Amino acid sequence: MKVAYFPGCTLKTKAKELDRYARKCAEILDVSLEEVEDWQCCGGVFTTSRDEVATKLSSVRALSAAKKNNNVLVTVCSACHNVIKQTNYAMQNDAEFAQRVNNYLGKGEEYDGTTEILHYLELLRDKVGYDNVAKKVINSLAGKKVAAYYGCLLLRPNSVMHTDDPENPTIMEDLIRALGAEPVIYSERNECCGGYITLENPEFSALRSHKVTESAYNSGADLIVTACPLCKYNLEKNGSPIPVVYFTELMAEAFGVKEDANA
Amino acid sequence: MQRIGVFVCWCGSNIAGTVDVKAVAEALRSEPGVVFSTDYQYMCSQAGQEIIKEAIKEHKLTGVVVCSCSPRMHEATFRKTAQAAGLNPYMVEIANIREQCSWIHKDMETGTQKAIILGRAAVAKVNLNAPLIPGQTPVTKRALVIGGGIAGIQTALDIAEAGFPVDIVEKKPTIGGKMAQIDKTFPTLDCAACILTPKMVDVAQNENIRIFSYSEVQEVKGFVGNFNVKIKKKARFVKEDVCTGCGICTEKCPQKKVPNEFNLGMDNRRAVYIPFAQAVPKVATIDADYCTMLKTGKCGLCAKVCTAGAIDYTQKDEIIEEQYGAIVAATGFNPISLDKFDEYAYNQSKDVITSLEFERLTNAAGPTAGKLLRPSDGKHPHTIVFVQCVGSRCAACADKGKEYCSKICCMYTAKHAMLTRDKYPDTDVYVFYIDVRTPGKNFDEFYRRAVEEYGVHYIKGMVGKVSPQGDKLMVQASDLLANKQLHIEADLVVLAAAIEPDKSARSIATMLTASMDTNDFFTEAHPKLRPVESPTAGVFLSGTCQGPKDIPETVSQASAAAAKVIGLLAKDKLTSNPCVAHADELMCNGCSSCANVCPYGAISYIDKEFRMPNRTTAIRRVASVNPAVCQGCGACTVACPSGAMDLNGFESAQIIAEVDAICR
Amino acid sequence: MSINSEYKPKIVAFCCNWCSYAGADLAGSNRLAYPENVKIIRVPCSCRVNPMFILRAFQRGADGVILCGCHPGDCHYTSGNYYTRRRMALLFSMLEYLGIEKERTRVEWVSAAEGAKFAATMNDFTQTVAALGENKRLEDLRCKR
Amino acid sequence: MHNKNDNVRSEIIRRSGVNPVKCMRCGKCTATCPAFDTMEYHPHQFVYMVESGDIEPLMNSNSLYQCLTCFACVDRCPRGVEPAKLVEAVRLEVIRKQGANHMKPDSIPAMVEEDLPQQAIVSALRKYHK
Repeated sequence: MKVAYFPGCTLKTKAKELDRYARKCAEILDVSLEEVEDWQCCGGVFTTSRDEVATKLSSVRALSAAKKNNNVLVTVCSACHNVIKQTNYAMQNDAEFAQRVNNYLGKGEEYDGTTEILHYLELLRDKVGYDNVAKKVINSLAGKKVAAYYGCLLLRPNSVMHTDDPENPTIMEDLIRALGAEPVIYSERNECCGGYITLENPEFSALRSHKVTESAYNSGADLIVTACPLCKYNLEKNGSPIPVVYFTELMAEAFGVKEDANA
Repeated sequence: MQRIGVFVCWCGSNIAGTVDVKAVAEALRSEPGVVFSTDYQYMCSQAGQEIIKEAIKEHKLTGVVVCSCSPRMHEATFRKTAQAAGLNPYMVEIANIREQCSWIHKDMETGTQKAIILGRAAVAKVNLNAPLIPGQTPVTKRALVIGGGIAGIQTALDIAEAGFPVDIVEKKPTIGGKMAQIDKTFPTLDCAACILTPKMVDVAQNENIRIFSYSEVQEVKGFVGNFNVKIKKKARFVKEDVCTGCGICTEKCPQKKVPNEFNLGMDNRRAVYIPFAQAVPKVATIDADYCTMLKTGKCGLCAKVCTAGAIDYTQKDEIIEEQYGAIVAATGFNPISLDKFDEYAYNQSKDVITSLEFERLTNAAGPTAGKLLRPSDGKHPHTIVFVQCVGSRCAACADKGKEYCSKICCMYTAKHAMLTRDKYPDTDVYVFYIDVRTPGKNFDEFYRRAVEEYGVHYIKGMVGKVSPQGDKLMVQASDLLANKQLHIEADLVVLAAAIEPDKSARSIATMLTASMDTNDFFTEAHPKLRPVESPTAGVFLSGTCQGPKDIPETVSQASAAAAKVIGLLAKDKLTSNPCVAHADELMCNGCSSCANVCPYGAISYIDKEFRMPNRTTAIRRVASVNPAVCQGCGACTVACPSGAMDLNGFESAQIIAEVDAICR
Repeated sequence: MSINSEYKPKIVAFCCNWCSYAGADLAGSNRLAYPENVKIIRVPCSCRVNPMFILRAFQRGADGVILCGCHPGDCHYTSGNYYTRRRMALLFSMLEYLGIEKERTRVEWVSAAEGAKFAATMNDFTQTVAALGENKRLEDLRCKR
Repeated sequence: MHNKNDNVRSEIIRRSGVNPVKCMRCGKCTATCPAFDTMEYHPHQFVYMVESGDIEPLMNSNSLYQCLTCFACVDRCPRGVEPAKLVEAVRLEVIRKQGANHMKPDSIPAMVEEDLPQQAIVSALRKYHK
């Protein structure tokens, strides 16, 4: 299976493990991730205003580029996924906005909103299948209690994202189960870590992150997995009592391709 | 050619004030077909009616035009007058020269001119009128009530009391419905079972009532007065007439792990069960999904212990066919599923419950014998949070909740909060509300008592998230009046889930050709003036299947529906409105266009033999309108591509004649 | 009839018996005036109105035809006004194609309680039609007396 | 309600695509907001104040920069009002004015720690800077 792949800027610098293991695991699962040429930063957050056009062009270009690869665009960073998916939704549902965007793109490059945008987790669930993921497990993670941390961007707004039930998601838990580990359900898994507010109000984001890690820890988790570099940063920086890793790292470990040394 | 009489009414000065009635009478005298024309002060008076009667006889009138007030006012009066003089009542037409003319125009010249034109149109129409004779159909003097909750029970009792036989079809093994699950009723706080179960016994003992429990309506054919219904009596593997309801089988059955639906799955029952002690009929039922004997052929313990010999593992579903004159839908409601509202953690914690579950937890016959204990650990909760409007008034989420107000939640939540504080004064009770809606007799007083006398904390705001943490539930909520976000450590959270019509209602509505709204509530024939009738003749509505209702309202509506049924069954023959559609068989090509638009299913097709040239015959499929079912809307007349369909009293030719008369 | 300041268009209004006719009655009992050139024809339901009737009216010299029924969802016969809405959408677009100004035809929902709306609608419709002048295109001059 | 803010109000409503009249004042947005404690005006107040045209206090409030854009209020609102989009629309009204950027690129290096992901800086700039 060939799909277009949008890594995003953080994955090229601070979140290399998220990217590297995503690629390695995809190889094992016979998915070929074709990196979009000349991709640009998604912008980090989606501006909900209908009159913000320029900031959404990079996402539209990435969506458009996926045409070469079965019209499927895969992201692995939650933030990129959120931005690109919301942009795609706006292109499909707001004709005025779509018109303005296409005016920027120039003749012949118009984008019609038909690309399917999938998060790596959705790719695993809906295209590869968790049964097939389970078949590739070499080192079963049996006995490990893993807390999935969704944060906000992967799930909300649900009317656009449709990733999973935003109040009781299972997409990461099902992956954890497929890898042989035991998922831990805790109430803060879909609440915000503080996000970019860490830049100007670190105390506040520390408060939010504490709530999350405490909730996971108290529910008996050994480990937190996430799909978002900023979530990982916030949780770790604010003293998570348990390790926080990317879900791709957990997969790599189960597939036996995780490198021991710290990358 | 008709012989038409024109009668122009002055209506005192109401008409004569702005219309020169004499000029109108004079002008209409020269219209085609008119042989007599006159005017009088009050045509509707005794003397006025005499004038009409005498003119009919003296001038051998075949048609009458009365220029007077709206036909909605006195059409029936003048039809009776004509009938008394031996004229077919449908030969009368009214020209509305009061509401449509004299009352809205000030100028005599203008008014008179318009009145003449309106009269002219009526004369043109009468020229094409034909005598109509209302059809008559016999009435089967038996009623069917679908649903055996308090609505169905009350309707059946009232109909039976009037002397007519009634059958109740209930899909569960017992009648009683939701009210049987409720602990106490607001605002009087009498015990629901104490007022319901005697009624259930009355039903069982009433000679006019038959109960088909564990049964479903499978097919409905026919029309008002003459419904033919197939009822499926599901196999309960117990002979109903032999079982004594002693309950030994339900104690001995080894299959103990069946979720007890009567207690909403909060405890277990056996595979053979009687839903509750006061069940009617008090007969055991074997749950085929769990019975070891039925699944594997090994066990048979219940048959061994049954001294009456009532167990029959070979029982099959049975189809009963019966005739009814009237059908009452009383299919009731259910709380909605809360799967999509997991911000309240209903699926994540046993201690987040619905209000109906709360009823069972406080009911002496419930899983905790009436002690308020947490489902998770059986401990007494000290802080309880009630959340109102869970899924009600939810416009953003058609797939999640309901746009309407469920109406009963404010009151039962006040009841729950009050009873909790009454029985367990050491418990803190919070109620989060958007609005408290208490229109009803003694309702607001009741709610205020909960606040003022029982110390329930009512907070204007909503709960945003419930987080299970250890054995506590962290409730994050808003207090809008204080402009605060609250964090309450609760032991139990009770959700006032929206209510929705029972899922079976839609298929029943389809069978009855009764219409439903977008929420699957049955629609009334008229929302104000005919609230217990469905638009389909002979089908009546009782209880929450028509919209959210509390018990007193349900019972009133149930009795009202019964009164309508009694009124129908008391007739020996039904006289139908003769202004119905009819098909010209020679023109009809059997295309089904008419049947497709008919909202009542009044049109069927028959094969008819037609004489063809050279003494041959041919059989063609042609439309046939059942005049007892047709309501005379005329949708079919326009849909018919060949112009074969027409409507009595509003024939195309008549309307065209009116158009021509107006445009002349 | 020539177009002058006294020009009064001929208007035929079809009203359903249950809502709009009752609405017209209410306009009358509240003495809410509307032009005398509006003449009402009572039909059981707006869905009884055959497009043929409307063509007939234009052929016979009507200048405007308005069709009033119960509000969507309130039809006495459950769904009649939905049929009306669809049928008239088709008819009106055909009339427009034939060169009949679309302002000459109208469908309005008037409930039994909306006497004021009935009068206002008729006033507005008459004004609109009057501004268009006489209907010449569909009138069959052979029908003229 | 006709006051001098009518233009701003209609611009905010147009830009956000939010119709504040749909609000039934249940307060679920405020109940759900993780940034409640740091805010002067809370989500339900944003909705009400935009509805009534009382927008100036919002524009002068630091609450504009406390919203995490976590969309919890958007998802949980029973009426589909989407308060987060209103917050953003009001914020844009402020930072689109010349020199009114809430965060200046020059001030960023001081805030940045070594392992802070780019994502945080990009997002913050996108939200606070024009």
